[in-house]
Amino acid sequence: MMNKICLVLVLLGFLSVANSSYADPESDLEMIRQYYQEMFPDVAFEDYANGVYALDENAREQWQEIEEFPPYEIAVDTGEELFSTPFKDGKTYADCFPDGGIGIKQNYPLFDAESGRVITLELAINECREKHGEKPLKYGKGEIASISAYMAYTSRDNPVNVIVPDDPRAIEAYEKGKKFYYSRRGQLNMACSTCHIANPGNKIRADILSPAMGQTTHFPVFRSKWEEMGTLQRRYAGCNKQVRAKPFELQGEEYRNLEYFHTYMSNGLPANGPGARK
Amino acid sequence: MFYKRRLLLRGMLSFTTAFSALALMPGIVFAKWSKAFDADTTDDALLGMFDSKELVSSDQIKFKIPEIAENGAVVPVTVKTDLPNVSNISIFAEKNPQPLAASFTIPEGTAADVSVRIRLGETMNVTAVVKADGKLYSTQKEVKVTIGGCGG
Amino acid sequence: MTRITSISFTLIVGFLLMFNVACSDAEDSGNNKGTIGLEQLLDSAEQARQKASDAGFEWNTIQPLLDKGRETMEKGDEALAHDLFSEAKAHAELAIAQANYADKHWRLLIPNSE
Amino acid sequence: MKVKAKMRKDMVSVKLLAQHPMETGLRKDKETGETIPAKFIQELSCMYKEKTVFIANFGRAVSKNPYLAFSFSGGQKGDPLTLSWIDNTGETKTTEAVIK
Repeated sequence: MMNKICLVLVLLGFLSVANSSYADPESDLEMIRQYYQEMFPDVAFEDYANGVYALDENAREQWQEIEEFPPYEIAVDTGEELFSTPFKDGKTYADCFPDGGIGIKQNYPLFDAESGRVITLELAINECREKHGEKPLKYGKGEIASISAYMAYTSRDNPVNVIVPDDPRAIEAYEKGKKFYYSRRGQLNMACSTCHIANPGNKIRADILSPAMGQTTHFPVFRSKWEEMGTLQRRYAGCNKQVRAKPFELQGEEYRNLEYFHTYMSNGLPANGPGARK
Repeated sequence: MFYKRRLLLRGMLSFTTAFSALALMPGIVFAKWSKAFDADTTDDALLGMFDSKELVSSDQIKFKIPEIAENGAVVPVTVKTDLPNVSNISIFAEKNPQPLAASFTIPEGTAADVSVRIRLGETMNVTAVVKADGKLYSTQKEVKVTIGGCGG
Repeated sequence: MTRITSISFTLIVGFLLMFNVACSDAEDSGNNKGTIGLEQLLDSAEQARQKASDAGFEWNTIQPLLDKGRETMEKGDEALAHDLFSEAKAHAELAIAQANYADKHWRLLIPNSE
Repeated sequence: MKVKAKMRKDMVSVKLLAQHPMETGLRKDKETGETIPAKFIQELSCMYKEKTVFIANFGRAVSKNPYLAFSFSGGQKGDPLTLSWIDNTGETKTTEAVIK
């Protein structure tokens, strides 16, 4: 009974959204590709996977120097070791994922019809641990970033393939992430889109802004500023703080929905994580 | 100088962990090391390293360093030269608290072509010095270091 | 160029809003002096913060202002504590306004939306 | 140390990443306000068949987890290389790598 009421409410919510100029995910994708194509006619589609380096030649050269021996390689090694170390019950991460967890990063985040939630790779890693009697890892950096880095490394060059199924709950999650991306927040009254949709290629203080499309492909990243690895949601928290908004809990509903919408925008681009950033 | 160093190194290699004989070594290495690396001006660092600060500006040194550093904590540098008989390549960052950033000994048979990543505290001139045939050749570039705090 | 203008516009609007609230608060700051008034003010600032938080639009400036205000209050500087709580409340109210605006108009930021 | 040694024509190209904090001794701990003591690699060397083929001396300005690239002649595919560093506190690390 309760479930039915919930479903009706969700559907009503969905309908009201649909009434106010709702665009389905495929149309969003088409719009955003065309939008950037017009903004940067010289940038090839695949190059968006390189973030700001698709737009800034000077920075690109330095990044390529770093890529000669990227600092994330250490995390990939550590991640591989952690990934293949059995849990107390003898199982490993490979038992929790399709294809033994190899070459699957491009499908995350995914919508889980059973639980009705968006599942990010990091959430799946921790739920796997808990299923096999291990304590969850702290989100954002450290071991979880290393494991995620290794899994991303095995998925390189696979095209990002986030699916929003025809399920009102999935569409609602996508819409919530979209609303987050386009809502001004914090004392600086800036939305994610203020910088990364309206202003890529322009400078904010001394930094050139990256386009939204392609921002997620290379995560987790080794950021020189952090001097270590961090996950996409760690970066979300940093961005929120920079506009002086209170960040949300990592892997809470808000950031998972945001990651869902945000990553969907990069569909079709090559997954190229882990990455190195300034 | 080389001979002594090599002996030290060989001694070092026979131990894989840090104890006993190693405790004596840093002192010896350090004496030579500190004179140049602790100097707080480029001139003193040059004197400490080469016993000379006479530099000949050369266009035969290929010095690759960004004009604008993405992040001052990680600035990629490559120094390469076709000058003959190179024995040392050193990098001086003039406004760092200690200008000598790194010094590379190039034995015969090793290419005069090295890459490293260094820290620059602010916008400054960075000088690559090459010792070839006993003479010091140099080239200089300005690197702008900005404090963005946002990007990436 | 137009893109740069839009970013400056955002900032200017933000600052103007802040300025307005700061001004209007400065006017009534003289009326509510005294510990009872101060605690009421703290309560209302805390409630506003909670409301902004529930809406998902809390600023990270609010809690530090409240913390500093409490500290100041304990030290006995009620005038400064009053100003800090007022500031916190003003920030929280702006955050609530921001949340309400976003609920109604967030789609305006989508490219090609009219 | 993570080392990649490869034959490129007649030269052995060596690239490495050493895991080391490279503390300058100038930084303060954000929480305690105390100065973090200096800890940085002073010398990193590469030996091939009992011969030192490269020595790097570092100051405090070399980035955390130092990266180096250099190349030398006379190496053979399949041969081992020995790389070692020593830092200002006397700690050392030695890594063997095979030329590919």
